[in-house]
Amino acid sequence: MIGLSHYLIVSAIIFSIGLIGVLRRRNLLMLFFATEIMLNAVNIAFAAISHYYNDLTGQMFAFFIIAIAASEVAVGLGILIVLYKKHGSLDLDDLASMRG
Amino acid sequence: MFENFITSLMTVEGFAFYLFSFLTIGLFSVTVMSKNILYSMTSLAAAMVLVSGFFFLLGADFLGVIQIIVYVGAVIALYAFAMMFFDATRDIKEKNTNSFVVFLLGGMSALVLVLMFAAPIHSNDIQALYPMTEGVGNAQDVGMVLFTKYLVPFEVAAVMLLVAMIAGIILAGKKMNHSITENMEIDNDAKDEIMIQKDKE
Amino acid sequence: MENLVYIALFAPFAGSLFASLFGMKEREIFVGVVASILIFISFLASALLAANLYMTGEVIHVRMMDWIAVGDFNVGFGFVVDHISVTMMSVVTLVSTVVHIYAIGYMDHDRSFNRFFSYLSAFVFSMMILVMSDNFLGLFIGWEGVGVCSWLLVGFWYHKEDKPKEENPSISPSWAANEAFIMNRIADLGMLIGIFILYWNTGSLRYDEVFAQLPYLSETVLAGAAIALFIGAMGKSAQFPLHTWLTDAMEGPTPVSALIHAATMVTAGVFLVVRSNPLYAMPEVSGVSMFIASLGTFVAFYAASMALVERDLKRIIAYSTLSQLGYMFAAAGLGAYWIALFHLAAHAFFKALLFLGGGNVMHAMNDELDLFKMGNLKKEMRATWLYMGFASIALAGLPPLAGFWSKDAIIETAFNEQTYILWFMLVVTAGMTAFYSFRQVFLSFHGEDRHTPLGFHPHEMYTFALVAMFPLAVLALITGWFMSAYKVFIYHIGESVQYEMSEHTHHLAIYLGLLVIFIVLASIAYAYMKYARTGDKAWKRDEAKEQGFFYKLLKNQYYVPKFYEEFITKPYSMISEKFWTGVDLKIVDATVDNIAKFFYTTGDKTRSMQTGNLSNYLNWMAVGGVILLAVAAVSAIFM
Amino acid sequence: MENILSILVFFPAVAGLLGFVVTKESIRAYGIAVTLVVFLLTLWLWFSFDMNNPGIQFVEMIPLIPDFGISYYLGADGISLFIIVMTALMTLIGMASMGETKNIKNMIISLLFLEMTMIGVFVALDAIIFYLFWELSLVPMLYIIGAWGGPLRVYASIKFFLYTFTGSLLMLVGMLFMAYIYHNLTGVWSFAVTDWYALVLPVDYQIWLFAAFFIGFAIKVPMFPFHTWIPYAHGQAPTIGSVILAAILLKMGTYGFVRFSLPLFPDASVMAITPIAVLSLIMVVYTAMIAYAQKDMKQVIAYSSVSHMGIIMLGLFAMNAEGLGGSIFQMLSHGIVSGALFMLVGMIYDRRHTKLLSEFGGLASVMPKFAIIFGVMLMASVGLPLTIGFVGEFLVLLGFYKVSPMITIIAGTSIILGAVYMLRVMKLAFFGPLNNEANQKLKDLNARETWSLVPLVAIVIWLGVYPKPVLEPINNSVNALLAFMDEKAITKEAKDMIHVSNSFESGRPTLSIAGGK
Repeated sequence: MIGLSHYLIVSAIIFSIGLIGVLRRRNLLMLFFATEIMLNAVNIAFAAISHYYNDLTGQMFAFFIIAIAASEVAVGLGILIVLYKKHGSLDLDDLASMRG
Repeated sequence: MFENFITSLMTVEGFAFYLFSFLTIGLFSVTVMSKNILYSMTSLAAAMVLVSGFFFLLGADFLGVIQIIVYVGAVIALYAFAMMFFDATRDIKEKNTNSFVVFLLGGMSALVLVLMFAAPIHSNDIQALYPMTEGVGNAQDVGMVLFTKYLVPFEVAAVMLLVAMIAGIILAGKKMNHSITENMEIDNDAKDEIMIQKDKE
Repeated sequence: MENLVYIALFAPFAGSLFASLFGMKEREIFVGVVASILIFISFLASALLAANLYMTGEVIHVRMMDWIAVGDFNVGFGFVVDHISVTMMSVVTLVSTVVHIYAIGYMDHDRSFNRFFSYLSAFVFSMMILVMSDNFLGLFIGWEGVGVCSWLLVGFWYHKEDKPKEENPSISPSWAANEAFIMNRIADLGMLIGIFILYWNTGSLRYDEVFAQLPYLSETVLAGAAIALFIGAMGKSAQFPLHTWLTDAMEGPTPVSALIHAATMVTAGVFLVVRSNPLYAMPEVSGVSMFIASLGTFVAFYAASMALVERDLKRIIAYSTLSQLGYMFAAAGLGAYWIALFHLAAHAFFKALLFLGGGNVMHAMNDELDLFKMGNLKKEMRATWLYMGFASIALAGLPPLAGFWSKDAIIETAFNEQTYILWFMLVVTAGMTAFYSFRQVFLSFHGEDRHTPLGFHPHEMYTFALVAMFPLAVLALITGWFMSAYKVFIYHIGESVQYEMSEHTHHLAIYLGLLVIFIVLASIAYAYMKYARTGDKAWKRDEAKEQGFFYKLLKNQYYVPKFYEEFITKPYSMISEKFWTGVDLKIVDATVDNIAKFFYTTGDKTRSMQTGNLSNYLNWMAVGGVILLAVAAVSAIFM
Repeated sequence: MENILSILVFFPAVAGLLGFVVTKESIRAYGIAVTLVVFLLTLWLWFSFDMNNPGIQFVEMIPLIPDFGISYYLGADGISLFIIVMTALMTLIGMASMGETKNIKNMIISLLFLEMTMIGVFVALDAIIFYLFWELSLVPMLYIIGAWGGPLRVYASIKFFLYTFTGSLLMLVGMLFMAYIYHNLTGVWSFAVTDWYALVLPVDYQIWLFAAFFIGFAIKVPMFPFHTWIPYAHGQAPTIGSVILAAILLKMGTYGFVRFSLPLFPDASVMAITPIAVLSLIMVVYTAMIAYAQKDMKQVIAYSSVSHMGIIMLGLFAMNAEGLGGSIFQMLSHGIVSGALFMLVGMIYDRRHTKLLSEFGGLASVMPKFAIIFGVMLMASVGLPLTIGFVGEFLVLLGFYKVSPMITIIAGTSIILGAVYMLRVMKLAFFGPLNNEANQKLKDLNARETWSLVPLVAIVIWLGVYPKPVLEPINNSVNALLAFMDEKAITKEAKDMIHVSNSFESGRPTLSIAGGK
């Protein structure tokens, strides 16, 4: 029977796929995709916990995460556009102006 | 371990769970691995739909719907526009970082997380803060809690979305009147000078 | 009587202050005269006090003001005029008066004439404090004050530059002054420890209170205090290990040598031992007293041996002082404190006379002191010749003069105490003393006239200086006769000072005396044969003998100064240099700077992490995340 | 007047502020006037000080942050009285003897601020106020060394600042922990030292707290391993900076020991006697030897002041009235003597612009007044009886002899080694022929220099001959402190090590070291 740990394992795997995406991608847009994946993984975990503990707070969190993710994407893409106009490319290596 | 895997496959929701999880993992890895931005975006959208499948499986139907509408609908749509904006037809040239480091890190974190979650959860009597009431639809339940206990966060989220919207518009809206892709060849700074002279005349 | 004590004490101080007013001005005769008069007043006061004490026998005890009062420690400036201090006071002030008057003549060509008198009077003031104080701390004030004044006076001609050791064994006046001061400080540390021992065990430092407590103290405490105080005495009276500074102190002007390094300062050590005679007379401390006696005898012999070959006039007299000090310590060590004190007084007179005579010779031969360059000076300097001859006879110890009575008594004490080795050494030293003192007289005044070919034309000293020396000659003659009267006078102070020869020695006294006189006369005759003859049998300097082992050994003072140089001064400066460059800069300072550098370099290295490239940051973030996860997992397992 | 101590602390600061409006020409006169007023105020303080009350007087208490127990709490007792007077005196004389320095206005103003912080440290009885002034005193000194110093001044000032600052941070941690314990035991917050006095701590707490305070004070003293900032600070500081640094700033460290470490942690202090004695021995002998190897005149005096501080540290841990009283008196004597010596070196530096001993020789014949004053100061520094230097050194060695004779004998060598390096300086600089032609036309001390040194010479001789007026209040307070420590000590060996002088035992006033609260 599918237990809570199954769901958590699945969300862990998805989360680490997102992580790999974040680390691997050079293109900023693809980076956004990866973050989306990670957020989804967390949502799954929240939903699973809320289901198995019969408690709505999990879902509440999931809702607010979705809200945040939406606004984050909006603002993120806005910034991306400005970046693109300025640098002409979305590649991370060219955007290394904030050097230490 | 293997036989109860088979038996759970027999049950409907067990099968659905494994189907969904297998598909989402596959699709998500496609978004992460693919060279072509189009493929990755579409696989992302598909995977998100399947994630909403999970929600339905877990009885969080309202959440599933929201997932589809907001996430898949809005977010992916935004990405689509954005992709269009960045002429994503060109294959993204990837200076792939030493993938060994990436996979090592990703793999390590996956391994640790899995091990942690795999361990038997010995939760001692965590009692639910807002217990789900039986016999009533999930949406009504969520609505009850959302608009009583979580009202303030809800309003704050609303304001946040508004701010995000305005920010998105302003950031993207600047200098909408000329298109980047046409005169890509002129150096960007030169463009700015031209613009400045134009404004002055 | 109170104000007589203060007059005796503060008259020299007033003289010194008065002279210091003109310190930087040109020579003023009246400064010298005023200073001498004030010293003379102090002498008169001391003589009156002595007479009063002789008549009434009541000791005057004056407490001027309290000085340091912390916790249980309460010490003040108190002055006592008892038999011991009054003897010292009169000896010191008398010799100082003579020396002051003499110095007016001697220093008349010196540019900083006034400054000299201020230092000399300050010296006499410190000596008076040392002698008159009623507690050990007051003694210590005088002790250090005398040390500083000797530093000032020995280094008086500070403008002379350092000469290599071969040319001038004491390098330069300022070097000699520093050596004297530092060596005295080494001994003063011993004295300080003695004072601490006495304070913590008796609760006070006043003589009467300390000596009253002595019977109740443990043996180790008594021995410790005795040894510590004797170390102080050793430094000041230049006994064996700390003696090299005395001969180098001859760099100072001759009146200084006469006053400080013959009569007063160097005898301070003997005074200390005599002053604390109850301590040294204790049975528990007999070992220390025996050590003092044997050290004294050794120093007497040791100094006399070095004087045999010395060419420098003043250094010979310095060695003879050292030798006579050895005698005094021998007497004090054997318990005959009053004989030591009496010899101290007698010695002060004829040794000062000898030194002043030497001063005349030095003045006449414009500062040339090498005996080999003099000879037959008696025809130009008849008076000085008489004075020095007379003083040498007293020094050698022939009957009518003072030297015989006091020195013979010491030799008798050595015999009486059955310490026959000491007795024998003292007798031999008496012979050697006679030989080297008359060698000096014959070499400079008799024999071939070696100085005229070298272009010296000596002239006699000013008459008033010679007249000033006359009282010393008289005293050198008559002091011996008052020995028994003095014995009665000094016995009043307490029975620990008293010392009587046993019946047995009384019978042999005459033979002992004759034996010593015979040896002395034999040595004088031998010296005459060797140095005083003229014509073909005149003394000629033969280089070969000078290369002899013993001659060179004695010439280099048994290589003790070289030993100090090689094994103390050089290693000290080398170690301190090593400490500074090695330890301080390289180790302690370097550690501090390295700690600072460590933070700087780590900061510098981590700077490379800030590449500005987003993915690097993400990687680092991921690494951090993984580590935290691992830690969480591990701690979850263990908790 | 009622709150004399606050006036004493804040008058120089306010005057410093007003200094900005004073014109450049008359700033020197203004500075001297202000420091003179402060000095007169301290004399008035000494005059109205009740000699036989060992407790704390002139107490002022205004709660600043009541719920944390931090209050503006000032007071002075026999121990701190004379250090305050000396602070005012040395600042006045230092300023009076200052030659023409560039932008003198800033110098005068920073000096006045420095004076405020220094007096603040010695009057503060609240740990936080003490800490505040302790840190503040670093800033003007950093500025003085950094702006007017020699070639390496920036390195020296930063090293000085950071070194002392890190030490005092540890001290702050100790203070906070102490307040925390006080809060646990009494339930109320308080940083007032007199409240802390009433606290009897278990021995291991005492050890840790003692260590924390020790680091802060040891760097300031400076004790052996932490002393390497002093040669740089003195080497690069201008004359006035060196004078104030040597005369007063070093005393803060030892004062801290007397005010905090000894009364608060008696048992830990007794346990610390041997390690500190060993450290002080190293300080005394090691730095005396280094002073002998120095080529630069000012470095010799810098290292000599470390050696003297070693003697003071020894006296502090002698645990008897003689040793403690001696070490407090030695603080005053070292302040005056080393202050004067630095001024003298400064004066010869103004003339020849070099401090190397090899450059000098035979100065006595061309500058007799200078040589005489240097001679007097040399004798005081070497500890000649009837000078101020002897009283302190003698009492310290006397006091520590009771603790351990062996260590005292080794520490006693300080009078020999002291004589060795000081006489070497005297011989190299003043005696010998005048062959360096630059020295031939040197002028002797002018009126300003002479009249700034003469008071110091007078004090050196006066306090050497008649130290009673200064020693008496010190004696009372030290006896009270030792009686208090003896009563408060828990461990047995602490009880019999602390030796309360029996003259105090008999006439024991009510033990009110806290004095009039």
